[in-house]
Amino acid sequence: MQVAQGLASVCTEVFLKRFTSTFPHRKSMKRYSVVQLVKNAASRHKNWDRAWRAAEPKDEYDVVIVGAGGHGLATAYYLAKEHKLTNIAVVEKGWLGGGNTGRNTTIIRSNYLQPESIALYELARSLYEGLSQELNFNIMFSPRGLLNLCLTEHELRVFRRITAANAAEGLDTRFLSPEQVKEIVPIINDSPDARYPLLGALYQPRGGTARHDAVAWGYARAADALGVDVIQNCAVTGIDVKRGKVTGLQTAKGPIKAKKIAVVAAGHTSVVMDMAGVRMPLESVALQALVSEPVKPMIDVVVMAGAVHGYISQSDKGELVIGGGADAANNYSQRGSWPALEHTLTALVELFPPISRLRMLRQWGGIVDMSADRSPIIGETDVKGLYVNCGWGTGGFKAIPGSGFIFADSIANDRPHPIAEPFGIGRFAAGRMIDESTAAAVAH
Amino acid sequence: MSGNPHRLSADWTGRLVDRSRKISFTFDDKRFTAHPGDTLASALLANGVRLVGRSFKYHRPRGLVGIGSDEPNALVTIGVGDKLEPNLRATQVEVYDGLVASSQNRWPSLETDVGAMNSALSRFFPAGFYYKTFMWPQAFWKHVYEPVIRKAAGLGPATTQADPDRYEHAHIHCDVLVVGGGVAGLAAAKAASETGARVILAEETHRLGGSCDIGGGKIVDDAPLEWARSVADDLLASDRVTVMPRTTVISHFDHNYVLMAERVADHNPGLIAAGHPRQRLWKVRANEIIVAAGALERPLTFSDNDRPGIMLASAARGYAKRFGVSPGERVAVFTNNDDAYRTAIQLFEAGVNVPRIVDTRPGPDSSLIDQAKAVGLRMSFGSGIVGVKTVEGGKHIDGIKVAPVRTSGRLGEPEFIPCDAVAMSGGYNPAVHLFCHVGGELVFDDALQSFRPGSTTERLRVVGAANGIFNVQSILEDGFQGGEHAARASLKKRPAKAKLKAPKATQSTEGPLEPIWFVPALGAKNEGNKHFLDFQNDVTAADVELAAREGYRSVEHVKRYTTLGMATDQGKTSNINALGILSDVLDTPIPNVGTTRFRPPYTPTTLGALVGPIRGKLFQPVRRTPIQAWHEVNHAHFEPVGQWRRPYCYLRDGETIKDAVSREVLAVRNSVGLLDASTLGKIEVSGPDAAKFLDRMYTNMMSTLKPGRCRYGLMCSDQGFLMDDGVVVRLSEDRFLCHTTSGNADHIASVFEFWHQTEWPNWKVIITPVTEQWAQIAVAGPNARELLQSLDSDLDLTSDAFRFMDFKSGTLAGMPVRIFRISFSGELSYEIAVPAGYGMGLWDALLTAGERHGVDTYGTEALHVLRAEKGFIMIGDETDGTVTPLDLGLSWAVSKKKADFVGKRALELPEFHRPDRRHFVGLSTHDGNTVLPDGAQAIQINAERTSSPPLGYVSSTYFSPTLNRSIALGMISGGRDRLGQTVHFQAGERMIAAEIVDPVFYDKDGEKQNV
Amino acid sequence: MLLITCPVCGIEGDEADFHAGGQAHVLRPQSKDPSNVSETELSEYLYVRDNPKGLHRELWHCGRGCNKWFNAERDTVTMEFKGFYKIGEKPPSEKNAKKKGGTA
Amino acid sequence: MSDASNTFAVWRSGAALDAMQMQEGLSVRVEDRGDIGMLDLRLKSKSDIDAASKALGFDLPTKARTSAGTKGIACLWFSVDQWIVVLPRHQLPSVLEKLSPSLADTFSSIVDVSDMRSVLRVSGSGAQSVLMKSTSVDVFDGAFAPGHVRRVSFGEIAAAVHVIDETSFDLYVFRSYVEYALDWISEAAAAEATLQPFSAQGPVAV
Ligand SMILES: Cc1cc2nc3c(=O)[nH]c(=O)nc-3n(C[C@H](O)[C@H](O)[C@H](O)COP(=O)(O)OP(=O)(O)OC[C@H]3O[C@@H](n4cnc5c(N)ncnc54)[C@H](O)[C@@H]3O)c2cc1C
Ligand SMILES: NC(=O)c1ccc[n+]([C@@H]2O[C@H](COP(=O)([O-])OP(=O)(O)OC[C@H]3O[C@@H](n4cnc5c(N)ncnc54)[C@H](O)[C@@H]3O)[C@@H](O)[C@H]2O)c1
Ligand SMILES: Cc1cc2nc3c(=O)[nH]c(=O)nc-3n(C[C@H](O)[C@H](O)[C@H](O)COP(=O)(O)O)c2cc1C
Ligand SMILES: [Zn+2]
Repeated sequence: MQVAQGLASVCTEVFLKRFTSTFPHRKSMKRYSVVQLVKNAASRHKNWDRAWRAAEPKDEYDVVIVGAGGHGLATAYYLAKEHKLTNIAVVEKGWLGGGNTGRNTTIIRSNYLQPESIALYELARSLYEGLSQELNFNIMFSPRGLLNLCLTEHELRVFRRITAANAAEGLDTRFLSPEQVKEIVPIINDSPDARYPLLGALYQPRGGTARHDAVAWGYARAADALGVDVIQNCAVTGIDVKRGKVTGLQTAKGPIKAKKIAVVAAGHTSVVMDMAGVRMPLESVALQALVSEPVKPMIDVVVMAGAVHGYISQSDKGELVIGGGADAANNYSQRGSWPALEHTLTALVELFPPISRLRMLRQWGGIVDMSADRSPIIGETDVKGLYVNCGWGTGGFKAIPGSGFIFADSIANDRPHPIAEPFGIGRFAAGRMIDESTAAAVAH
Repeated sequence: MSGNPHRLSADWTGRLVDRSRKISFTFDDKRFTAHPGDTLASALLANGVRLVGRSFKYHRPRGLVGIGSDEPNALVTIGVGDKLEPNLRATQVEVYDGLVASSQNRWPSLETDVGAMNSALSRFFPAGFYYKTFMWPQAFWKHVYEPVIRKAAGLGPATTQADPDRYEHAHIHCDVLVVGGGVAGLAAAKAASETGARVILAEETHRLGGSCDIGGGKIVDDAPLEWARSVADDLLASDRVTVMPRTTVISHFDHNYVLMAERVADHNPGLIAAGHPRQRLWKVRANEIIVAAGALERPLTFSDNDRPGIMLASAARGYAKRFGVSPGERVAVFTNNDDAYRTAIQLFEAGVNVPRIVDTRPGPDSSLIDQAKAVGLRMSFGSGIVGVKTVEGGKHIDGIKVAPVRTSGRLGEPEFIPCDAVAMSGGYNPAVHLFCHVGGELVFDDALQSFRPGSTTERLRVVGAANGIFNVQSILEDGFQGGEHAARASLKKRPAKAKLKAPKATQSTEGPLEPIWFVPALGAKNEGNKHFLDFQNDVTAADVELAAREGYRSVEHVKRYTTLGMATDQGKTSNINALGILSDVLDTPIPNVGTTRFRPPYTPTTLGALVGPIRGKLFQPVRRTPIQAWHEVNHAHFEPVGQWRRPYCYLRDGETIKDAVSREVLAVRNSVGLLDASTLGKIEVSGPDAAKFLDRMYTNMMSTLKPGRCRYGLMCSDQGFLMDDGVVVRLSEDRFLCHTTSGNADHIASVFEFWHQTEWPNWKVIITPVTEQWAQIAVAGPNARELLQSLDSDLDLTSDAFRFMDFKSGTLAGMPVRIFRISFSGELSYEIAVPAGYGMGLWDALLTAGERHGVDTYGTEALHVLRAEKGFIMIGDETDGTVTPLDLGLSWAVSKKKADFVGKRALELPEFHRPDRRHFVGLSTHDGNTVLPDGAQAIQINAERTSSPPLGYVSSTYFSPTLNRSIALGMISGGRDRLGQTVHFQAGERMIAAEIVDPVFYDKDGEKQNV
Repeated sequence: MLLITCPVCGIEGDEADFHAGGQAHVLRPQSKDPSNVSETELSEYLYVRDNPKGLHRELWHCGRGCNKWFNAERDTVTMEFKGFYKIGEKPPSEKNAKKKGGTA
Repeated sequence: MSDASNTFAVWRSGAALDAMQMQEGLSVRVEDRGDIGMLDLRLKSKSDIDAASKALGFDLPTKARTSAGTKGIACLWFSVDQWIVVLPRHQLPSVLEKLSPSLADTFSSIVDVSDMRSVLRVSGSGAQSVLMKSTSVDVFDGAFAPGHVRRVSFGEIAAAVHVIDETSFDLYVFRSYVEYALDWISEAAAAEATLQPFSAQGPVAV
C-alpha cells in the first residue's frame, strides 16, 4: 500500500503559520504571572517564551552535572544562583525530569528519626514552601498534612520517639488519636475488629505533596535563565580521569571537558560511577506505583501505613496516587510488575474500604538507587573533582531543594556543607550508618 | 417522536438486541426503555439522548465517540450507595432491568453546567496554564486555589461506603493465550487447539467475532460472522480450549505472566445474589501469547470535532448493525480512508440519510468508493469539514461546513450541509498496548500511518488488525499461522511447515489512506484550540503546538504538559493524531518523535478485583497459638506481633488496661503467673558441626555449652548490629534448640540456612524450624516451683537438681514436656514446652494447679514491665538496627575468644568504640510518680535547648507496680560514664529530670531467679 | 512476575514462590582469614555491589520448593534469565565462554 | 499415650472446622485428618536413604515432588534431603523404634513434628477449583496427578498439597494458620463459582 501524498503537511502548516513567533531565542525570561497569562490569551498564546533553550554542549564547563532529574537541576540552579557559577551544564540521557522525579508519588515530609535526616529533609521541606515564588513556576506545593498510621504497639513506641525527636529539632509533628485520624480521613477503617486496629497516627501538618513534573521543569527553566545549559538526549558514556582527577566526559553528543563532575543519576549511578572506576554501595531496583481513575475529592491528606506497606494521596486532578513496594530483584527495567502492587492494594482496600470500587488507571516503575543504609550519599569521592549525590532510593523527591542547595554549596566550596557531611560515602567503611528503618526491627 | 426515536426500521433490528422484550433503566433520574442486549450507549442513543457527559477541563458537552472500551467521552456513574461506581464507559455497560446511571462532571445538571464557563474562558487556560499562575500570594495555593481546582476536577464521585461485593482470584496455565475473539483470534485459537495446545481465548466484550460483523467481505461463501459462529462452536465444545467472554487481558508482565479481569456479574446483578463474585482476576502463565486485539479507529482533527453527534465511523455502523440504532437522522461521513465508506453504505442500506461523504483525498479510487457511488451516495473529494454548526449551546449539531482544501492549504468556498451526526474516520491504529507492556519495540508503518509491533523478548506474537493487517484473507492466514506456530513452540514440536490452511475469504480491496493530522477551519477557528485531540482531557492541537513551542519537545513532555493521553482512555483513539501534529510542529518524522509509553492496564480495572478475596478476615492471616481460644474467651486485649495476635493483657470486669497490667505484674512478683510464649521462634540445629555453626551465628561461644544447659545468646548482622536474641539450649551433644523472638522466627531460620548453604555448605549441619511443634508456657514467680511440684512429674524440680539455666525433659501432668529454667522476668521461672496439641491441656493443668497460689495469666505488656524492671533489653525497643551489643552493655555476651562470628569484624571498627556512643542505661526520674514519655529526647544538663543533637532517648518507660515508681530505660551518649548525672526530657511543655542509673532496677543481684 | 526454575529440585514457579538474595559470589573475607580484613575489604564485602545494567549473577532461595539457595544469571534490563546453577557451580556464561574459547 | 490425648483431640477439631463442615453450598468437604503423626526426616546420603527405606518397609520417594508409602504410612518428598513421614499417631513410637537405630551414627536427623502441621483433606467436585483459586500451580499439568506433592503458597500462607485423587487433596498447613486456611477455603469453595476450565462450555454470543 502506498500513502497518498495529499494535503497532509500543508494543512498543518496552515495551522502552524498562525503562530508567527516560532521558537524565539530569548534574551531574558519573561516572568509568569496572571498579567502575562491574560496578555498571551489576547495574542492567542503566540508569544510565550520557551521554558528552556534546546542547548547543545560547549567544549568545556566548570561543572558538568550528570542527570537532569530534580536533584541535578536543583544543584545546577543553586550553583548558578547562590554561587554565581555560570559555566555549567546538566547533561541528560533522555528528557529532563524523565527519571524518578517524573514518576514518583510526590510525598514530602521531614518527620524522620535521626537528627542528620531531619536537618536535611526539613531544609528541603521548608525550601518547598516558597519554591513556586522562588522559581516563578507553580510547583503546586501542597502542605495538606501527612499521616503515618500507627497500627501496632511497636509503631506506637517508634512514632512517639519520632515525635520527640522532631520536637527536639523544632518540627511540628504530632501524635493523633484514632478519633482525630478519623476526622481527617473519614473513609478510614477504624473498626476495632480490623486486622490491625488503628492506634493513632504520626501527623505532620506541613507535610504534603508537590507536582512532580513541575519541580523538574521549574528548576530547569530557572537554571536555564541563569545561563545553565540543560542538554537533553545526551547520555554520558565515559568519564575521563587523569592522575586521580576528572578531566571531562564522553557523551552521545561528543566529549566535554569539565573541571568538576557531579553525578546525580539516581538508579543509574552505579553505571555512571563505574565509568570512573568507582564502585558504589548501591542496588538498583524498580519501585512500583499506580494511579486510579480520577474521582471527586475523597482523601484530603497524604496517608502512609508502613506496617502494611501502603501509601496513598489524591492528586489535584483527582487520581489516587498509590505507592507500592519495590521489585524483589535488582533491575533497570522500569516495567510495571505485579506482586508489590497486589500487596499494597490489599493493604489500602483494607484501610480504606470504599476505594474497592475505584479502578486502577495506570501502573509504572522507576529505577531507584537503594543505598546500603537506605540513606542518601552526598559528597566528593576518592576521584578528585568527582562528586556524587545518590542513594535517595524510594524517598528523594521530598529532598530535592535541600539536596540541591547543600550539594551545590559542597561543590562550590570544595568541602561538605555541614548538613551534607554525615552523608559522605566514607560512612560505610567507618560503620557510621544513618539508618531510618527502625520499623523494620519489629520483634518481641 | 415517542419511545426510541433512533431505532432503525424493522429490517435493521440490531443483531444483538431482543426487540421483543423491554427493560427499563434510569439516566439522571429519568426513566428510559431499552431491550435486552443493549449497552447503555446504544440505549441512550436509541432514546435520542446525545448529551452524555462533560469534558474534564472545559466542561464541553459531549456525546458518544466510540462503541467499545476506547470510548473517551461517555463516562457515567452506575449504581448508588455502596454500589456506586464512577467513570464507567457507557459503551461497555450492558443494560439490565433497573440499572441506575448518572452523568458526571457537571453541576447542577448535565444540561446546565456552571463549569461550562471554563469553556468560554478556555483561552485563559491553555496547556500548562496552572504552572504559570496561582502562585500569589504564597498561602493561596493551599487555601484558595487548590481546593477550588480539586473540587472542579475529578470526574465522577466515589462511594464513601465499604464495597459489599465479592471478588475472586484464580490461577491458570496454558500453552497459548489468545487475546481477542475477532476473526484473527478465532483463527489463532482454532489453529492452536488443532495443533494440540491447551488454549485460552479471552475476549473483552460479551461476544465473539470482533468487528467482522461490520468489516464486510466473505469467508468461504458466507458472511464472516457465520464462519465465526462455527469456529466458536468448535472452540466451546473442545476440552482443550477455554473461552472467556467479558474478560479483558489487562496486563502483560515479565515471562508471560498475564492478568485478566473477568466481569462476571456486572451485567446481571442476579448472579451475585446466586453466589458468583462480581469480578474475577485471572492470573495466567502462558507459554505463548497471541495478541489479536484488533485495531482502534482514530478521529479526524477538525474544529469542533468534539460535538455530540460526531462519532467514529466504525462505531456509527456498529450501532446500526448490532443495536438497530442510528447515530442520527442525517449522518455525514468524514474520512481520509476507504473503510468509512462501509459506514456510509451500511447506514444508507439501513435507511439512514447520508447527505455527504467528505473525503480529504483529492482523487481516491477503489471498489468501495465505486459501491458507494453505485448506491447514489454523494462525495466531496479533497475536502474537509471546516466548521460545525451547533444549536443549544453546542449540545447538538445542526450541520457542517464543507470546503475543498487546496494544495496551498487555502480553503475553497464552503458549502453548508445540514446533518445531525457525523461519522468520522482518520484510519486505524493497531492495538499494540499489550505488546508494549513488556518492552516490545514498535515500528512505524507508513501505509497505516501508525505504529505496529516490531520485536520483543517475550514469547508473544501479534496477529490480525493488531499486527497492522486489515484484509480478512490476510488476517485469517496470519491468525492460523500464529496459532499453529505458537502451539508448536509451546508443545516443543518441531516448527514444520504449517499444516493448517486458512479458509478462503474475499473482501473489497481498499485504496490507501491519506495521513492528515489537522483539517483547516474557517477563519479564527484555525487557532487549533477547538481541534480536539484528547477529548476527555480537552487537549487540542493548539495545546500540543504551544507545548512544543515552549520547549516541551519530547513526546513525554508534551504528554505531561498538556495531559494528552492521560485520561481514563489513555489516549487509545487520540495519541497518534497528536503525534502527527507534533511531528509537523517539530518537523521531525513520527517515528523519530516516538510514542509515549504504553502501560498496564489495558483498560481501568476495579481495585476490588485486583485485591480479590484478600480482604477482611482473609487480609493477612492471623496466626493462632494452641491457647488462643482461651485468650479470647478470657477477655484478652490483643496486640499484633508479626502475624500473631498476642494477649497484651487480660481485662477483668471494670479494669482499665493499666490496672490489668499492674495486677499481672504483681501476680508474677508475688506469687506466680502464666504466659503463653508459644509464639517464640524455635529452631533445632543438629549435626556434628552444629556447635561450630552456632559459634558463628551467635556472638557468644555456644560450643562450650554443656548438654542440658541453656545460654542467652545474641545474634548480629555482619554489619555488627544486634539483630535478635534468645536462649540457646543444648539438647544433646550434637543437637541445639535456638529460641528467637516471635517476630523474627522465620527470618532467623532462613538466615541460618543462608549462612549454612552459601558460606559453609560443607559443614554438617541440619536446621529444622520447630516453632509450631511446641506450645510454650512461662511459669514465673516465687511460687512457680511449688506450682509445678504439685503436678505429677518424673522430674526432680528441687533447686539443686534443677538449677537456673538447666534444661530437662520428662513428663508433667502426664504430658511430654521440655522444661527450661530460664527467666525473662527475674523471678524463679520455668518455660515449659509441650507438643502443641497438649498446649491447651497444659495451660489448663497449670491454671488448676495454680489456683491455690492465686495464679494469674499475664500478657505482653506485663512481660515488658517485668523485663524492664530487670533491665533486660527488648529487640525492637532497645534496638533499631543501629545498636550494637556493645552499646547495650552486653559485651559479656560477645566472645573475644572466637576467631570469627557473624558481626565480629565490624564490631572491631573504631566507630563502635567511640566513647560518645549511646549506651543502654536506666533512667530514674527525680519524681517517682512521673513516667517519662516513650521516645522522649534527652537534653544536656544545664544546656540551653539548642539544635545540637540530643544526648539520647527513652527506649522503654513504665510505671513499675513492683517498685511503685516510674522506671525507664534509654540510650544515652556515653551513658555508662555518666551514671549519677541528671538529664532532662521534654514532655510537651514540661521538662522532666531523671538520673542516669544502672538499668537493673529490681533485684540487682539476681537472687530471685536463682532460688 | 518472573518465572524461575530451581536447579536443585527442578521446580518451575512464580517469583513469589522464591526469595531474591541479591548479588551472588560476594566474597566474605573473614571466612578466609578472620584476622586480616581491612576496613576497605570489609565495606566492599558488606556494602559495595556490582549492580550491573545487564548480566547479573544473583542468589535465589527456593522457598516453596526444596528450601535451597541457588544462583541465577539474569539480564537486569530485559529481565531474561540466562541460566540457573547450584551453589558452588560455575555461572553458565563463564562455562559457555570457556567452551567457545576451547573450540576456537 | 497419656491422658492428655483428649485435650489434643479437642483442639484439633476446633470450632472453626465444625462450622465449616456444616456450611451449606460449598463445592468441597473439609476434614481434619486428625490424629496423625509426622516425622521430619533429613538424609544426606544414598546409604542413609536405603537404610531408612528398609526400616520403613518401602522405598523413599527420591523423585522430586512425589510420595510413596504402604499400609497407612506415607512418605512425602519435601526436598532433596528432606522427607515427611506421615502415619497414624499411635504407630509413631514403633516406627521410630525401627527408624532411629537404622540411622544411628549417621549425619541425619529425625524430628517428631506431629503437632507442627494440620492436615486437611479437601474433597469434592470443587477441589480442583479451590486449588486454582488458592495456588499458582498448574492443576492441569499431567504431573499434578495422584501422589504428587507440592509446596505452595495457598492464599496468603505457606502450605503443601498432596494430591490424593482427581477430586481430593491433602493440605498441610502450619497449625497456627489452620483457621485462616479454613476461612480461605470456605470463600474459595462457593459452589456457584466453581471453575471448570478446559471442558465443554455453554454458548457464548457471537
Ligand atoms: C514509584 C516511585 C515513587 C516514589 N515516591 C516518592 C515519594 O513519594 N516521595 C519522595 O520523596 N520520593 C519518592 N520517590 C523517590 C524519588 O522519586 C527520587 O528519589 C528522586 O526523584 C530522585 O531524583 P534524582 O534527580 O536523583 O533522580 P532522577 O529524577 O531519576 O534523575 C536522574 C537522571 O539521570 C539521568 N541519567 C542516568 N544515566 C545517565 C547518563 N549515563 N547520562 C546522562 N544522564 C543520565 C536519568 O535519565 C535521569 O533523568 C519515588 C520513586 C519512585 C520510582
Ligand atoms: N481498515 C479496515 O478495513 C479495517 C480496520 C480494522 C479492522 N477491520 C476489520 O476488523 C477485523 C479485524 O480482525 P481482528 O480479529 O484482528 O480484530 P477485531 O477487532 O475483529 O477483534 C479484536 C477483538 O479483541 C478484543 N480485545 C481487544 N483488546 C482486548 C483485550 N485487551 N482483552 C480481551 N479482548 C480484547 C476486542 O473486543 C475484539 O473483539 C476484520 O474483520 C477486519 O475486516 C477492518
Ligand atoms: C503523581 C502522578 C500522577 C499521575 N497521574 C496520571 C494520570 O492522571 N493519568 C495517567 O495516565 N498517568 C498518570 N501518571 C503516570 C504517568 O502517566 C507515567 O506513567 C509515569 O509518570 C511514569 O512514566 P512512564 O509511564 O512514561 O514511564 C501519574 C504519575 C504520577 C507520578
Ligand atoms: Zn528447589
